[in-house]
Parts: sequence; C-alpha cells; structure tokens
Amino acid sequence: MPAPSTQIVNVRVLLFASYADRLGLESVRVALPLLATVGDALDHVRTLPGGDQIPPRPLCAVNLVHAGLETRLAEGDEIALLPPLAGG
Amino acid sequence: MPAPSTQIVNVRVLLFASYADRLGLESVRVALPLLATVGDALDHVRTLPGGDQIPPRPLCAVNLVHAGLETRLAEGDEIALLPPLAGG
Amino acid sequence: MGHLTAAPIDPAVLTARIESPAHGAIASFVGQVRNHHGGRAVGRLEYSAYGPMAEAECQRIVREAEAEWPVRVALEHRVGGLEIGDIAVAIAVSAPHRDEAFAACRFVIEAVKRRVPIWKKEHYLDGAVAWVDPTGSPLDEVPAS
Amino acid sequence: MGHLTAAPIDPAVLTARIESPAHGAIASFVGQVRNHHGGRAVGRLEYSAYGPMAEAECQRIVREAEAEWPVRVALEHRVGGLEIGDIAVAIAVSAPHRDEAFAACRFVIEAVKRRVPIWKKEHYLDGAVAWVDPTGSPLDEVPAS
Repeated sequence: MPAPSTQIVNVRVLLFASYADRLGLESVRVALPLLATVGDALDHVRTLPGGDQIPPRPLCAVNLVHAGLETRLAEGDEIALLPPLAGG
Repeated sequence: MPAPSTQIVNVRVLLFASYADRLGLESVRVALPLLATVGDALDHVRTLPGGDQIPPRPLCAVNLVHAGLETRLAEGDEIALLPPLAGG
Repeated sequence: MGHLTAAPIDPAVLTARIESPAHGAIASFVGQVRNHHGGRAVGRLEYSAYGPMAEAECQRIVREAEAEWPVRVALEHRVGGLEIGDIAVAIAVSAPHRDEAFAACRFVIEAVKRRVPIWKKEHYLDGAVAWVDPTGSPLDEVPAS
Repeated sequence: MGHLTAAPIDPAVLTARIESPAHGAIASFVGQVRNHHGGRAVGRLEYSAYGPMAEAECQRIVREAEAEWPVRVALEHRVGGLEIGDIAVAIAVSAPHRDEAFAACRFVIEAVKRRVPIWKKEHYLDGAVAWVDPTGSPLDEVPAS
C-alpha cells in the first residue's frame, strides 16, 4: 500500500474579479485525491461561502493555459477560475 | 439650319503618367460634333502621334468623375484619360 | 514579455517596433475607453488581469499570428485605472501586403478578447460600479449608495 | 479638401482628427514604400496625381464610408517623391465598435486603390524607371542607360 502522501495532490486555486469579490478571497489551497480534475477543484471551491455564485462550468486555466474541467491535476498545479473575459 | 457653332462641342482632354509620356503632351483641345461621346474624344486622341499606345478602352473621367466611353459630352467638358491607377 | 502595461499606450511606439522596409502594409487597431456602455454614462474604469497568464496568452497569440501570416505583430494591453479616451489595447501589424496585415490584426484582437484573462470594472457617472460581462449584462453590480 | 499632401504623413494626426469619446474602436491602415517590387530593388518613387479629381474622389470615398457605417474617417495620400519607408497613404477610422471600424477602413483603402487617379513611378536601384501597373507588369519601362 503506497504512503498516504502519494494519494493526494496539493493545488492552488486562484479567483479573479467578480469571483474573488463573491468569495472574498483570491486564492485557496486545496488537497485533492490522486487523479482529481479541475472539475473536482471547482466543486470544492463551490462549497465555500459564496462559492455557489460561481457557475457550474466557468472558464478555467491550469498553469497559465486554458483547460477544460476534465483536465487531470498534478501536485503543485495552479488552477484559475476565470470570470467572463472583458479585455480588449 | 442652325448656326455651325451650335453643331460643335469644344472639350479638353487631359493625359497623365504613362499616357502623357507616350504622347509627349498633357492636354489637348478637341472640337467634336454635337452628341459626341468620351469614346469620340478618345478616338481623336488615338490618332495623334503615339496615341496608338493608349488602349482602346482606358479608364476615363469627365469633369472629375469616372465616366464610361458612351458618356455624352457638353461644351467645356474636361475629359481625362487615366492609365491604370496605382495609388494606395 | 511586456504585453501588459500600467502606463499609457502610444500606438506610434508599437508601429515603430514592427516596421520593416520589406513590409508595405501596416494595419492597426486601438481600443479606447468609451463614455457609455449599455446606455449608461461611464466615468472611468479599471482593468485587472491574471498577470502571468495574460502575458503568456498574449505571447501565444502573437506567435500564432506570426506563424499563420508573414507578419510582425506588436500588442499591448493596459491594466489599472483608465479614463475616457485612454487606450485600453493597441495592435500594430506589418506585412508585405494589406490582406495579410488586416487578417492578422483582426485575428489578434478577436483572440485577445476571447482568450486573455483581463477583466473590466466600470464606474458609472451615477456612482454605480460593475464588472463587465461581454457575454451578458454587467455582473455583480454595486448600486450607487 | 486636403486628402492629398506633398508633406510627410503623420498617422497620429489623422487619428487625432477622428477620435471621439463615444467611439471605442479605431482601425488604421498605413501603406509604406517597400524596398522591392516584382523581385526588383526599389530605390525611391514618385506619386503623381490628377489633383482635383483625386481630391474629389477621396472626399466621395470618405462620405460613402461615413454614410454606410457609423464612423469618422481620415484619409491622406502623399504625392511627389518618396523614399523607402515613407508613408504613401494613411487611413484612420473610428467607430463605436470594431466591426464597423475594420469594415470601413478596408472599404476606404480598396476604394482608394480602385478609384483615386494617382500613379506611381518606381526608380529601381539598377537605374531603370517604370510606371507601375497594378493590373499587370510595369508599363513603359525606361531601361538603365
């Protein structure tokens, strides 16, 4: 049986603009089971106070690249939940 | 029978760029019969020395506006024979 | 890097960066802060960004354009507080011919809007403030107090 | 009038002329003298025009664009002698939104090329001189003596 530490991925979830305002925070550390996805990290954030204001399928990124909810996470990944973009 | 002067339209034909170079002139005064067209003025210019180098259907203008060969001329009109445009 | 800037953008500086004696065509786009949005008078606005990703995404967009067309591309997006008439984004594209310059310029602004993580908070003259959602109405409006 | 100029063109001056606090988008096009044409090294060139008609046609083109889209258009075309890199034509278009700005800017440059009576004489580095015919090859080439 592998050591418990190998069963977990520690990631950071960043929140921006309206999402950061809704939850009152810009960054959350989350520990997820091995093989967890962006969707799993999102599900966790949506359980936080104000998290229900984040839509079920927001724009997401992993390590500075746009990524779908099915994207598998690795130790140390930086996940970003992106409100509707309004640059340009 | 009307006076001869009413039977004639006096126009000026302007030549530019390669056309002016070919004929060695920039402007010709032409007297044409009443009801003459741009095409008639062109036919006259093409009989001048070097005039055969002007194509049979060049771009033309009358009084600063693009015009077809069939355009009827009036006394004092300024006709322009325009080589292929190369602005921009 | 350097696609994001907190300082005023000068389109002439971008153009100078991409000029070339072999390139006859330069197409440019500038986005400025308008004095209205959705029928409401805007006083000023703030752009915030996910900085590292916005820089990376801008760089990817420029590289994609330069791979697709024979062009040189300069792109800057302002962040922080802006007033009416300030330049929010500027793009300059040089190419041998205008078709490529226009196509690449259009590609870049569309990609910036769709892909670069930047957000806009509008401050209306009536005192209200809202995050702008180009896909719908303003989000999370805080009414004038 | 004033769409034709013998002085160097400054795109920033054109942009300043059409900016508006209600217009969020500015699309621009600049045509510059390239150092080659048809595989040949160009040293300099001369633009000559049928001045009064070129002015009138530029004005008609600007009015057509401003009638077709909610835009403001500035247009200048240089005449006389130009060196490599000099600006031959510049167009700046402001609009509430980018679709209109791009569409009108493209319309104006296409119309200028198709309708404005201006001609270009290229002086090649090998000493030859030719009137340029965009519909075919250079016309009336005078070989290097």
